[in-house]
Amino acid sequence: MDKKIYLDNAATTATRPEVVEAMLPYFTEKFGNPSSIYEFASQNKKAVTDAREIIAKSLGANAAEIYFTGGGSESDNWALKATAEAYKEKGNHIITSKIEHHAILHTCEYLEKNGFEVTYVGVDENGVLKLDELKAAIRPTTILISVMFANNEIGTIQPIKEIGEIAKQNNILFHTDAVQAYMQLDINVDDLNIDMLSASGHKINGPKGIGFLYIRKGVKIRSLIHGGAQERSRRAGTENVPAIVGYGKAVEIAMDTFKERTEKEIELRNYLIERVLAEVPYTRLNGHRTKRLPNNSNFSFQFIEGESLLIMLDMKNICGSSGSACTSGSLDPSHVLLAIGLPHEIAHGSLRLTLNEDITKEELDYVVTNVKEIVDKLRSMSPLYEDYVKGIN
Amino acid sequence: MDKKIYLDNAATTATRPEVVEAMLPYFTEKFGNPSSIYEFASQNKKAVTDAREIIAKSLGANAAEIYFTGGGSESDNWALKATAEAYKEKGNHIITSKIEHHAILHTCEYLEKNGFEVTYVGVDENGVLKLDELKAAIRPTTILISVMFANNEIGTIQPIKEIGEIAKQNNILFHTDAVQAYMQLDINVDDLNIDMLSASGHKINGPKGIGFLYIRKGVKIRSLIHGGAQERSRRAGTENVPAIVGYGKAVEIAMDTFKERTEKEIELRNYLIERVLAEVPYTRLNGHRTKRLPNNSNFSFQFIEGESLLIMLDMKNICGSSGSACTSGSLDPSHVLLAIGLPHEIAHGSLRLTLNEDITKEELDYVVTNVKEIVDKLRSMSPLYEDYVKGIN
Amino acid sequence: MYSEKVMDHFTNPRNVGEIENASGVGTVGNAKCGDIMRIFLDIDDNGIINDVKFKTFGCGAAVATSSMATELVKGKKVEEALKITNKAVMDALDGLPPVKVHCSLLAEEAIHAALWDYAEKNNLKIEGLKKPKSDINEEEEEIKEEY
Ligand SMILES: Cc1ncc(COP(=O)(O)O)c(C=O)c1O
Ligand SMILES: Cc1ncc(COP(=O)(O)O)c(C=O)c1O
Ligand code: FES
Ligand code: FES
Repeated sequence: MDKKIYLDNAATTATRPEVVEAMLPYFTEKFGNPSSIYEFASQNKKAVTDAREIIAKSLGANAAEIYFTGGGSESDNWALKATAEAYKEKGNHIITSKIEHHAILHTCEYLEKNGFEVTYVGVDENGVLKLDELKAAIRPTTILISVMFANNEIGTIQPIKEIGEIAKQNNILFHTDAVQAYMQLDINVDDLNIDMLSASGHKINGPKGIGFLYIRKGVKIRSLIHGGAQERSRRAGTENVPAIVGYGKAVEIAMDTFKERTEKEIELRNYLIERVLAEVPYTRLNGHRTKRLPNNSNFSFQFIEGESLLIMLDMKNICGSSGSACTSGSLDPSHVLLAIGLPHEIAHGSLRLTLNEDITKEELDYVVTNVKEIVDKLRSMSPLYEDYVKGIN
Repeated sequence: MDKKIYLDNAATTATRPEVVEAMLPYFTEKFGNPSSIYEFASQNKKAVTDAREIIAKSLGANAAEIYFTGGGSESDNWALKATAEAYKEKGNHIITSKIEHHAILHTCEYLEKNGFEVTYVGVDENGVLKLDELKAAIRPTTILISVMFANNEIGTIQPIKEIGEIAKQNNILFHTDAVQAYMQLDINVDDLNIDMLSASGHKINGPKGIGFLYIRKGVKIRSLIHGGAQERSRRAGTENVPAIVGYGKAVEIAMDTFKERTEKEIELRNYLIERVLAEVPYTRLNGHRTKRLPNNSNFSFQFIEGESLLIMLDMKNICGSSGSACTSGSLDPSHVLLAIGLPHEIAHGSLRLTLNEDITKEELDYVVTNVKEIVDKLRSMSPLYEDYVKGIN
Repeated sequence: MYSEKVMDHFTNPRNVGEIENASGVGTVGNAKCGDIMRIFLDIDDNGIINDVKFKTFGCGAAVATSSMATELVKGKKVEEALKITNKAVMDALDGLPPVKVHCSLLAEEAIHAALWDYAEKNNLKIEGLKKPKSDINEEEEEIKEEY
């Protein structure tokens, strides 16, 4: 295939042309600083307000509860560090999961170095949080539960409603990293008892370098980035108007297409999963079979290694990933795959393919054919496969 | 004049069309996540590397010393908080100036609440840091001196070389907020003994939501935003490739045009300053007459109030500001104008006009005419002016 | 990310496979990333390596260095083969990204392990050959990232 088949939409997505279109005037013409007093800039203030309202509406929140940030990582850092600071009188204990994104895990490690205690709750073999373990972890000093809405690697959707209820019953704040879930799943912050929620523009065909943190009214806030009075004095820095406008547009489109888009993705995803599992031996699906993000598939092919697989797929114009995009430069096997109980060598042979609604069945057929061929080829070179075959013969 | 005359370039600038042009392919076509392994994304990694090199070169730094951030405020927060954390064993004292941007001042206040001590060194009537006071403030526990390169309100350029030497002699780190100075003044981090330097894209006709922190090799670093391995594991978050590319382009252009542009701005600025001072009575220039940013002018018109002036100028299609853009929403008189010794009521009547090289003399003539008229009109309404006139008569 | 030579040896690896009744077989694993390499040597009575094959479970760099290492030792005397360092393999591949340097150690160690096996089987003592480690640990520690 000449055309590139991009199956790494969990890493980042293409910005939609309509989004770029919406942004363009705010670069060269309506470039004013929204904090300025003159008419020329007040139109930009309005543009920011409009985007904030679109986003608030998408979550069943109020516009005043949406704070724009520089991306998902900043939102995650902010939620955890601000809560730690604002509620440290109440307690120093935080609960999270073993399969969070590094933006949460490394922030927790930082907090641990600074007098906080963190419990990392485990997940079952499908990547679903163990609610019993969560309940047992609660202490009188617990100030925050932070559990991601859906996992970026294996796509598993967490029992957010149950977690929200547990948090509420125990009078503990609940933050969720919804960077992957936002606009892929239906989210209402009130129904789910969510107090804080992180999201990122570039995961939903919006621009990079923009995200938001939803903070429920009443939650005590501290700043992560101090300075000017932007974002109601909570997040300093000249507003990134073009990106905010683009983000608003991306959310608007994602809302409009929600049902059709996610249904189509689920169908395509299931087709891909079924074919791969049926046609490639010694293969397992990582993550929950049904409680998973519409666009996520993640396989482990025994006896082979992921990077080799990715490079060979790349030569066939197929873009995939082997673990979180942020860590693919690292040599450690994914902490998520280890947390669901995979042994190291099986975690090594993982492939994440995350699709979008524009992928066709024909393209997926081409992908399956190539995955099969490449896995075969790599297995024929693998000492582990050799041992296995000799062992069973 | 039908055309808007934008004289608030210190608040933000128009993104250049060439910059937008350079960014565009990275939204919809080359949208890949630079951390990904496939060829399609490695071109983006290269684009980021190229921009980093352009910026490093502009400062006489190494590419590995440039860390991209979400803007000037984040860079300032990062520099101060990271130094505080990394050097707290050495000491808990920080020195800064009374006229820093809020991104520095509010971060210092935050640090004061967290066990650090901060000395705010004063400035003379022109806004130049008092070096004697700086020297006297140094303690064995001083870990950082942070003084802005040039002030955003009154344009005064600080004696950075001298400050750098003092810092070096005393083995203290030196950070400078160069958000206003970068690409308006010649900066070489080695010549000036600068250890850390903050800058922001949108102040130099680049995009909003992007900035960088220069951190000299050898300086101990801690992250402000924890998470993925981006920016050599120092600043997490999917790289904002379009903005980074646009920033690189903006710096490239600003370097190419440097001499011609700044000379032209200085000429225009001087023309404006001289006419206003000569033709509007009871007016003073704030900031140093010559050691000032090429594009900055800042006046105080006695007996009148800034907001009224701004609105009336706006009605004549002239965009100006009365103090830092970030604070123009606030009601407090500018801390910078108070620090140079202006009484409250004079600080109130300030007007900052910051130009760019595309402004014409004719436009400035129009501005002067209107300033004169409006100041006259406001004075005729002012009880202070009435008292004054009665007093001298 | 990889040089053309690396990509060439990765996509068309030379000498993949097994040798039945090999003179020496060496398998080494890499604790750092969990990868495994196995080298088969066919050595004649004059101590010349007549044939060599490999199997590798690892990244592109691991496969390419295996392939290049087999090319470099083929036809060489045992003593010469012993002198082939990971650096020589990397140079022959026009270099590797810094994070992949450790993969080339795997190739060097696998050859040594196969030679050790050959020496043991034939009761030989080969000058300069040390008992192979079962795990290859990275020699140049990367800059430890602090958080
Ligand atoms: C001197 C100075 N420092 C910091 C900043 C903050 O930069 P940004 O708004 O891009 O975060 C500004 C501009 O607002 C500034 O003028
Ligand atoms: C679950 C999750 N959280 C946080 C992030 C960080 O988002 P960003 O890279 O936009 O900062 C990502 C994506 O990388 C993610 O998938
Ligand atoms: S009188 Fe309105 S702000 Fe002062
Ligand atoms: S062999 Fe493991 S990274 Fe190369």
